[in-house]
Amino acid sequence: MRSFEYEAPSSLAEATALLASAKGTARVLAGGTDLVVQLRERLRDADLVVDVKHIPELMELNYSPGMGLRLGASVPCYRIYENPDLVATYPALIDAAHIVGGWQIQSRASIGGNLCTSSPAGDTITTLIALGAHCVIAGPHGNREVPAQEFCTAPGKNLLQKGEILVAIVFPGPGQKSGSAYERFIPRNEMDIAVAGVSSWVRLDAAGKTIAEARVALAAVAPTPRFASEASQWLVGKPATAETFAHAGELAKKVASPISDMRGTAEYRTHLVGVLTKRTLAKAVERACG
Amino acid sequence: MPVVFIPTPMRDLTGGEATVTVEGEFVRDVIDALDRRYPGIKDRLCRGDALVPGLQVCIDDTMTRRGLNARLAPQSEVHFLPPIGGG
Amino acid sequence: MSKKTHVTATLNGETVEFLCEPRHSLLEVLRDTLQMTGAKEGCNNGNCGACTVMLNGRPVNSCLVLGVEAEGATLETVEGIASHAHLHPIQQCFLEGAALQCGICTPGFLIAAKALLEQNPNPSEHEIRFKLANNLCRCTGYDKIVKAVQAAALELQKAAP
Amino acid sequence: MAHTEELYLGKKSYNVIGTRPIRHDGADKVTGKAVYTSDLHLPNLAHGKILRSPHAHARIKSIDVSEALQVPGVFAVVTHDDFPDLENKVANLGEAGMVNLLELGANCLAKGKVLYKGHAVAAVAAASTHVAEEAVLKIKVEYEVLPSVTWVLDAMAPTAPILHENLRTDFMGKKEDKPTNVALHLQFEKGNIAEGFQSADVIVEREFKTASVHQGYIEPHVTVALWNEDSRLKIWTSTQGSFVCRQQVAELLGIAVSQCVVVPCEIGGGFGGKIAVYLEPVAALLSRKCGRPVKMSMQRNEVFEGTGPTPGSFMRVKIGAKKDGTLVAGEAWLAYDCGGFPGGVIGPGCMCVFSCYEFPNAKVDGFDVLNNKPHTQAYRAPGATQAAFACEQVIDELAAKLNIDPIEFRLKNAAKEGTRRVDGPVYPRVGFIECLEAAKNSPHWKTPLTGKNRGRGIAAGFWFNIGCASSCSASVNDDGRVTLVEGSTDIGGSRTSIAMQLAETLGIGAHDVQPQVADTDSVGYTFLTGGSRVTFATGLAAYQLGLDLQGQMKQRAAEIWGCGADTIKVENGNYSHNGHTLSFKQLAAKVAENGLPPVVGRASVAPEGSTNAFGVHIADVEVDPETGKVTVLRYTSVQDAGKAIHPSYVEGQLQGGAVQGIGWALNEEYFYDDKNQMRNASFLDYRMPTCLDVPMIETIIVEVPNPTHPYGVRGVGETPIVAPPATIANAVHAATGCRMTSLPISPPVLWKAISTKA
Repeated sequence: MRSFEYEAPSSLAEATALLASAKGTARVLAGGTDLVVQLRERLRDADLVVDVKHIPELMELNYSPGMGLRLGASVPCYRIYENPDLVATYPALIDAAHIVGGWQIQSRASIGGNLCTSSPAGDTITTLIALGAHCVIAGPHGNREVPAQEFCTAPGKNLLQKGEILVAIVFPGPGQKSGSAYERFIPRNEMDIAVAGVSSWVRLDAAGKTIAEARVALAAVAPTPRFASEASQWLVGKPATAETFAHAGELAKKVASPISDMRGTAEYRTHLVGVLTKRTLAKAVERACG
Repeated sequence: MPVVFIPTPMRDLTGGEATVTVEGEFVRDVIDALDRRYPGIKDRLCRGDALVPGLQVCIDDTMTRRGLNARLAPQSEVHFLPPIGGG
Repeated sequence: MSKKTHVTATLNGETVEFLCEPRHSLLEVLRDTLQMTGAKEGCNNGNCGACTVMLNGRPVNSCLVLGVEAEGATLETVEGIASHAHLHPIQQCFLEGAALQCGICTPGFLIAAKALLEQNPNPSEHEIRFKLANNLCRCTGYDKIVKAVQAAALELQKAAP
Repeated sequence: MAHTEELYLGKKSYNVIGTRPIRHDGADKVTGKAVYTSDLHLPNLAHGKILRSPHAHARIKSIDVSEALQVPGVFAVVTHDDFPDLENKVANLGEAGMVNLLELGANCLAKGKVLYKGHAVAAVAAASTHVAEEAVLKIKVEYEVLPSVTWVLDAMAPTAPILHENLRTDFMGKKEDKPTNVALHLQFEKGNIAEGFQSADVIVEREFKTASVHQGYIEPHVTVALWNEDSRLKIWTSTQGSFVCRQQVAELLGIAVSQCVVVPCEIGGGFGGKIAVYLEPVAALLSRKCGRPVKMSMQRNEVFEGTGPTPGSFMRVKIGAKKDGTLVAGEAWLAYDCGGFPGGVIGPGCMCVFSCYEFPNAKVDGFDVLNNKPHTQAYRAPGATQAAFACEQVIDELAAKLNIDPIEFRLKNAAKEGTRRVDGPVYPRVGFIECLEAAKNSPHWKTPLTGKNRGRGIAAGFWFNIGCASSCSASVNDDGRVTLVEGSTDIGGSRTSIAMQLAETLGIGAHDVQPQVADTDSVGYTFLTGGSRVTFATGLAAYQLGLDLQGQMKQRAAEIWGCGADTIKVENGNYSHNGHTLSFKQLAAKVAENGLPPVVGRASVAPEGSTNAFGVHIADVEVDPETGKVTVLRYTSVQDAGKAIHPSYVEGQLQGGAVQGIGWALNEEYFYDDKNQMRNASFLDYRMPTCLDVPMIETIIVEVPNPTHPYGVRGVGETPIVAPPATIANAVHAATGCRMTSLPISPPVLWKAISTKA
């Protein structure tokens, strides 16, 4: 591993100043489960590593039924799935947090880190998109907020500018009669990268029979995680039935433009989008009906 | 007398014979006797004073590492096989 | 080479101090600087679990933690599992159940399994397999490891007040 | 050995054998105290790193190390030129095979050409691994990139890029005259296949492919070498065979074997992959150059890309049978790759493809084929798993076509004592029929499998038991405990199985023997841990050692009692004469009290190899037809162990082999891109099974004693991996109707097959 400097600031201002003024490349260290590997394998380099785990805003987990969830960017996965409130309200987030690497990884890896790694296959990113989350970004010139679906711009790239730091992810309250689910396809049962992944969120009408609102997002089938807008819009007003889910899967496939690689062929991945959309919608609806 | 099983690729030298019965107390003797009957066969089986690398003698059902010095019983079968290692 | 940082941490109940460069992983620090070689390196990128240690009460891959991050932390390694010259029930169950062959993955499994049983004293077979999925073993086929964890769970429940 | 057979064979009850004592090294291994090579810290230690080829095939035009030498903290740099002139000489490593030194040296550090991505080119020793790593990046290598080939059939094509210009195909002594990548062509024939197939009522012929897979031991290769000023070389290393390592290193460095001592540290898995040397000679060269001990360890990607996987293969198998299920003819054409250097495992592949059955007529052709992959190495029953994947699926299909139960079909044709193998020899007493019967009577087979998309498969496997030299020695302590020194590196609990055989022979407890694995200066020559030989051959040495110690103890007792040694009776460790009885422990104490010469024994053996162990596996799977993913629901491994010395560790071998085989069946593969570069050289992407991927593995140990071992032991380490891929494939066929002829049966492949069929 190349040599680098290390700082562990305790305030956002200090962190953004360090990042903005760094000579050479500065990298943010949250759980380190991606960054340390990338530095070691020289896939990325760093002259300065800024450990943000001592900044209170990044370690904050704040949920209230009215306000929704504010999730500090560096909160490790286990704090999410060990939180009973979140288990009940954001099941897709729980699904995803549970399968980011193994248990040891989840002690360190964070949703914010997963987002900033900006892998097309990032397990939690589609969930943020499906749940309609926003990203809170701090920079030398103040804060800004962007929808999660706009955050990633290319494989490994995102819209963070020099000196900027992802502070938190804000989730709207889940809403009545809503449910969500994330499912990825991997050849093993754990410890794997998604061949394809789908997050679905639905809100049902009062009778619980018809889909009032839906958001479907796809992983590992495009250069960035994708919001399947056509499928999501089409679902509105449709009965919550297997036929509906299957058709939504067909529509979601249109958004997929995967590559063929060691994880699967483009044809296979596109096919999986259909399967996983169908399955996650069914599960989301089941959860919505509670 | 020991029976030598001729490896298939060497049967061009034995006129197609798959087994040949020859006199010999040791593998070395048997190969010499074979070579007298089928000239050229020793060249295929031996390099210098040893079996060619990549061949091993099997006497009856026993793989032996004694090579040309392996002793034969009167009714022994002699096979020339690839060596078996293992993981 | 960047300057070394002074770090103070608690390791298996004792205060330790060490100097390390920012690029040194916690695994390197433990093994090379502190000479605690119980944690093993199998892949050095978080995929095999052989380097699992406890960091502030959570199991982590020490190859993915920087040594400098351990400032003020509480660490536990396989060397700290047995106490007062007695093996911990989980160690005893691994031995009695022949849950190891070459032994290289064993320290990581022991740490992960102990953490699991502390969190969930009565895990199902699926829960055991799910939580241990970040620990690779190539020798045993996992059968005897899972059974040893089940046996240890029973032992610990018997011992519990 | 006739007398030992009479003494022990068929004996049903033992005091120690068959029990399950805690292994002697157990406490060390569960407390983190066991010393693996990587755990060594020597004074003044330097750290080495290797520069590896980024290309699959290239000529090395020049290597410039000058900048690397300028990096502060760098002590030495070596390339192939630092080896002494290596002859094109073949070193006989016993049954590990013949090793061409020139090729072995060129694999450790490339000579003139790189033959695969990851091929070692140069090495640096420095003050730390980080410095060494930086220096390695400063070595400038100029390559002329050459066309490359990784698929075995492509490599056999006349237009294929040639790896070794001077290589000619060897057809068992006959040489072809054109440059080629086919290093070896083997052929075996029995009876007349043309007539055989003519008499068949049903014939099945299929083609099969398998990908390269790696042994996947969790401990990467690691070594420490210290070349002292007195010319003595000391090597601590992770090896399956300290003596075989010593021989390779000495030959490569041009020194006498006795000038080199190899200390086998605890070893974190091998499975055949830690026999050939990689780092050891390089670390030695670096140590000589810099005058310090040098430690070198591989990163995981280096293990995948720079050490030997088992071959990828193409196979065609054709089998004919009569309506009543009698096999009448078999034909196999097997091409196995061997990577960048000749000498793969096609030999045993050919010998195993039909080894489970009685074939009146058969022919096997085998080809050892060079291509631009790392040089293949043994992996548990090397060559047999691929062959079984092919043969056992054709057998399955034949049984189905003839509407005969697959176990009954196998029973009808099973190899047994007197069966002549296709490669010639006749089987002695073997236990295949017993294994099939045990499978048939198993709870698994007797429980019907129900449910959608589910299927049950069965397959058989066979492997040898190689024998070879083993030595050990022991001394009897005053307290009656015996200190055993042996030379078989212990990968999976073998020091206990050896100690148990000594304890049984002496009539003492398993924990009254304290075993240790010694270095090459401290124990007699002992061949490697592999070939399912240790519990068999080193166990035999321990038995002989027991007889030696027992003889000496009798002599001491005779001195104490003033009688002739031959009048002393020994039973269950008690020595008696004329109404006096001393236990082994009491007698040991008396030896010391009376100032008699200490009892120190030794034994060395070199048993010949034998045909050996059969196994039968059963798997239940469920297939997700929408994704092609296979879940293994239930798995049983049945195997003939001859006599299980420590049943827990026999079960462990069966279970571990089964899960490795399941990984091979379903997901593991070297995935090459269009530049012939491996894309998945990590434990994340090379998907070995995690514990969440497999069920409990049920085991049934069959015991048909091996007539060539006093306790009837058959080695058990390798057979367990032979049957699983075929077993899983047969189960997948039962679940889906798709006959999967290529490995791995990964989800995309199976999904494609299912969707194409539908």
